[in-house]
Amino acid sequence: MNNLQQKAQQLLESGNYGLIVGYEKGTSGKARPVFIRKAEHASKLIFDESCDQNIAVYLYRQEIKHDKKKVIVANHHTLKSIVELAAENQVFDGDFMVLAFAENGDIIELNTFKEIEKHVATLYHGLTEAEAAMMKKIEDMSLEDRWAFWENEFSKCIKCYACRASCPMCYCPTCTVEINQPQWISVPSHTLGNLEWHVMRAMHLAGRCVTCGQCGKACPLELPIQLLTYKVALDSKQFFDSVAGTSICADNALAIYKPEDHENFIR
Amino acid sequence: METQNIYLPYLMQIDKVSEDAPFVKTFRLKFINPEDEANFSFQTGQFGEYSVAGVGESTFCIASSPTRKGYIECTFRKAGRVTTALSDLEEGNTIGFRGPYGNVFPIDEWKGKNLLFIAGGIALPPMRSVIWNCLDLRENFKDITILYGAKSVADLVYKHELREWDERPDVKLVTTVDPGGETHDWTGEVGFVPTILDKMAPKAENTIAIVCGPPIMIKYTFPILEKCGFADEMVYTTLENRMKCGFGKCGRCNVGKTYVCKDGPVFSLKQLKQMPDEY
Amino acid sequence: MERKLLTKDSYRSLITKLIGQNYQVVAPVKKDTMIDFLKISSFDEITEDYIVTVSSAKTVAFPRNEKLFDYEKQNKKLTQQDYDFDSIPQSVLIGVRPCDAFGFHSLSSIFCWDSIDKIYTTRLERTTIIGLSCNKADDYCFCTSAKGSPGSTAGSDILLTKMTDGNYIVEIVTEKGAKLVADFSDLFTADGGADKESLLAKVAANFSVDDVLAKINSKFEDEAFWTEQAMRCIGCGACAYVCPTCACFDIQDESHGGKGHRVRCWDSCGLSLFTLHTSGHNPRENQGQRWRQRLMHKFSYMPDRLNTIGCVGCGRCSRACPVDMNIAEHCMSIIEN
Amino acid sequence: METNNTNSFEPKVVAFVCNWCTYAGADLTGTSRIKYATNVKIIRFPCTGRIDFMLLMKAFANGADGIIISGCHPNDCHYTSGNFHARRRWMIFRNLLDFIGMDVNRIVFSWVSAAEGAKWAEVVNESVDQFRQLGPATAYQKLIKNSEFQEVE
Repeated sequence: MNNLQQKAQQLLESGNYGLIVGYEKGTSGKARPVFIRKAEHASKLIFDESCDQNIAVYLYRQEIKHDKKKVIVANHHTLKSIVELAAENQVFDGDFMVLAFAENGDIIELNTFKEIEKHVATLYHGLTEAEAAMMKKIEDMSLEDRWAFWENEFSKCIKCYACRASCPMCYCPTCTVEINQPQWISVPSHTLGNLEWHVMRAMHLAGRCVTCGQCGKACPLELPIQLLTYKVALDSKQFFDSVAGTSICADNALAIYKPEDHENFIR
Repeated sequence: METQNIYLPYLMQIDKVSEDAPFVKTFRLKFINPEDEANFSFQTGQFGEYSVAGVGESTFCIASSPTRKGYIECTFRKAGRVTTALSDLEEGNTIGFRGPYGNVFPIDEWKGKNLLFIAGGIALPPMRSVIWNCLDLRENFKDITILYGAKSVADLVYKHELREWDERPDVKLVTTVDPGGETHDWTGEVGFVPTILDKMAPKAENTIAIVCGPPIMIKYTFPILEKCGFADEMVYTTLENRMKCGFGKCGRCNVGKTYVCKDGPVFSLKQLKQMPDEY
Repeated sequence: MERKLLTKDSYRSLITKLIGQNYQVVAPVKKDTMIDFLKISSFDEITEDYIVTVSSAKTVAFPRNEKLFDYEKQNKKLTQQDYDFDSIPQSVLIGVRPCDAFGFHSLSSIFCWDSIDKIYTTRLERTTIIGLSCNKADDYCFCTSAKGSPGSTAGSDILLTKMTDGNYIVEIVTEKGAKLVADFSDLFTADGGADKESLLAKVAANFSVDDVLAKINSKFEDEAFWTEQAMRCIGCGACAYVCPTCACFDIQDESHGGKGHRVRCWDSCGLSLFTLHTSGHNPRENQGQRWRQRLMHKFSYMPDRLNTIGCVGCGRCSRACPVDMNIAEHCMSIIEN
Repeated sequence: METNNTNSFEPKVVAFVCNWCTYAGADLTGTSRIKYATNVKIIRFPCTGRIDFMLLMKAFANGADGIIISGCHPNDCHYTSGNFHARRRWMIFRNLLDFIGMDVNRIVFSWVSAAEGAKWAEVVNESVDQFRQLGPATAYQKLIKNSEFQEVE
């Protein structure tokens, strides 16, 4: 039994905690979310590079939202999302404990939002090299090529909403796509409606996206839709020096303003 | 129109619009194509898909009786996208109608029996079809009693027909409104439908009860019928669930393995009790 | 079953000729990062480097958006333009895995349940399905647990099995298949008697779907069981959209000005608004109930009402699932619990 | 106007304006008898803060070739801060559209006060010229046409 499993076992045996949300080994070497309620199942827990899924999405799930004896095993994406969810009052201080990991693999217990915020400050915020390269590749294209690129990508979207469902920040009980008076976005999945859907999704994540890339990872058709939310996240940083998932204050880029905000396109 | 396309609606002209209660309207619809009218027939209890081009389709029952030929009627409350669009229409507009779908009230089996209709609120329309059907074949049945309740006096639908039934010597009509919903000149009962039913203490012998109303009314009405001695197979109701197709394909309306669109919408209490609690 | 042989060169000629004769040829194509069924205009676009495609072959008969008819509004008048059945092309669908091919059987049983959906049936009638046996499988495959096999002929009009020399064993399954072979008889040669079985992928049968069928009805009321099963499920529609047998759909109007069309498009029982009434009441209001509907539909309702299983064991839903809801595992847990 | 190939093309333009400044400004343009291009359909909003980006998407989806958005100058918002919020949103939105390959020159943003009737005429005329130069929004129109029906590609 490794540290994490031992820790989980202790927590469950202590009776102070009743549920551990973490990762287990899934099909074909993939990791997947798991819900451990019994100490004897603690050995299912894993934590390695394969555990890159953002599982903050489960924290406000109807079935466990009000369970105050829960623990979440958090990778750095999940940690940032928790901070952002805290800023938006979707999760509440003291409702859960976080098990995070130090560089050397040591388990860190984080009990309050302040502690989480402090820990998150030590993490790297920004895109990975590979992600940055993908962004650059698209930004370097001509306008026409960019349009052609996205037109091709959007034409493949089947509107399964896996991107929305897997995003911790997409917690609205009724999404704009589900509003039908008026019907903002077409229900059938044609390119035009798909484009509108993905633009809308990105816009609604402006200043809130923690660049975990979970939307792109979730897409069964592997559309690089995470780049859209990365774009709004990078712009929020560049224009407003706002990085989502760093502060538990509700001050995301589009929720506040400064009179001195500077642009160069308004006549 | 000859078509193999089961999704293609009949074109219907709105012949008459009547406002029955706040936000509730009844349309009388006539077939635009005489061939469609000639080929069309339905039985009481069935439903259809009504559509406004550019907006979509919505499911509700046919509220008129099959004994009244030449038109169909539907009653709806302005609630969602389609019913809002429908209620914006006026006489002379064209809408689409697909149907009839679903099963029927077994009125042939009810010959020689007393009938007790119990309806609440906007659930009178599905019942109205069968009430008129039975009244048009009045000699087939013994006593006919109608208990109808709504939130307030204004919410009672088909007010002129209620008056008509009230005046008929061969129908016993009891109307009731929820406490607080009465007006100063209200002469009917005041109280919830199950309470009034309890007070009426209907005789179960040789009687069929047809119940239709909001879930909460249904929930409290069944035990009272049971108390009065109604057997499960003597009690009928009609269910509704969200539907898109109307013929067992779109996958929405099933309650367990029972498809409301194909096996229903009419169910006896006996059938209902065998269905899982998923409606 | 009649067997023939098709050399790899003849296979190329066959496809090239079909395209030349204006058949719509749909085949697995590598596009960007994925392999999916697409219309091809040359043989070289085809790939055979897949276990299964991402989306299922159902799109040929049940596309994700299907225009049902057109309408035009002018003042109070409404006119409708019926579906143009002549517009459905003669198609040849190639590279279909046996699981996918069998999926059409389940799909047809839904679309032909009393009311015949002529749009679907015409599309399928005008499609000749050339299956391709599986020579490899992965951890997600479980066809052998769901009454299928990597070399099953059921559902295909012709089944090809690739031999080690690159040529194909041809099994002629239906009259439609026989007609296609007859139309191009010069390309097919006599069967060499190769052992098909040895060429097929090995898929272990970890459970029997009959056990799921026998057990699942008794689990309906066990709410805790379904809640636990669906804890991980995040409620997207990926599983249903890639499934070869999922037929649930939505009907929507699309219009520009006074003109438009009614469209049938895919929908999923996993989405929370699927059964929501206008009143706000939702018969399946939590994910456990929705997940139960998905499994019950496949393993109880369809067997009971339509005499067919709603799962062919292709494993697509599990591959597409962002949270690895592996349907085979869930089936096994139904049997075990 | 001066280019040959777009000579006959007149862009369809939608202007989303706020009630308190630009709409009043446009009114002044009219009462001052200043002439300006007739391509514009003006849609009045309570505030620029209310002009959701989805409305712009819908304008394009319904065949607009260009869009003008205009409201109160910074610090002049009737509701104090609506235009400040709007400005942030536009900064993000404009870059996002550029990222997906839409020509952001099809959207003109401006501040026009109730006293700037002449400026409104200038903004409209110059925008219409700009949209005329850009030609019809063909890329988007192709999508509109394709939304008719999609089969196996």
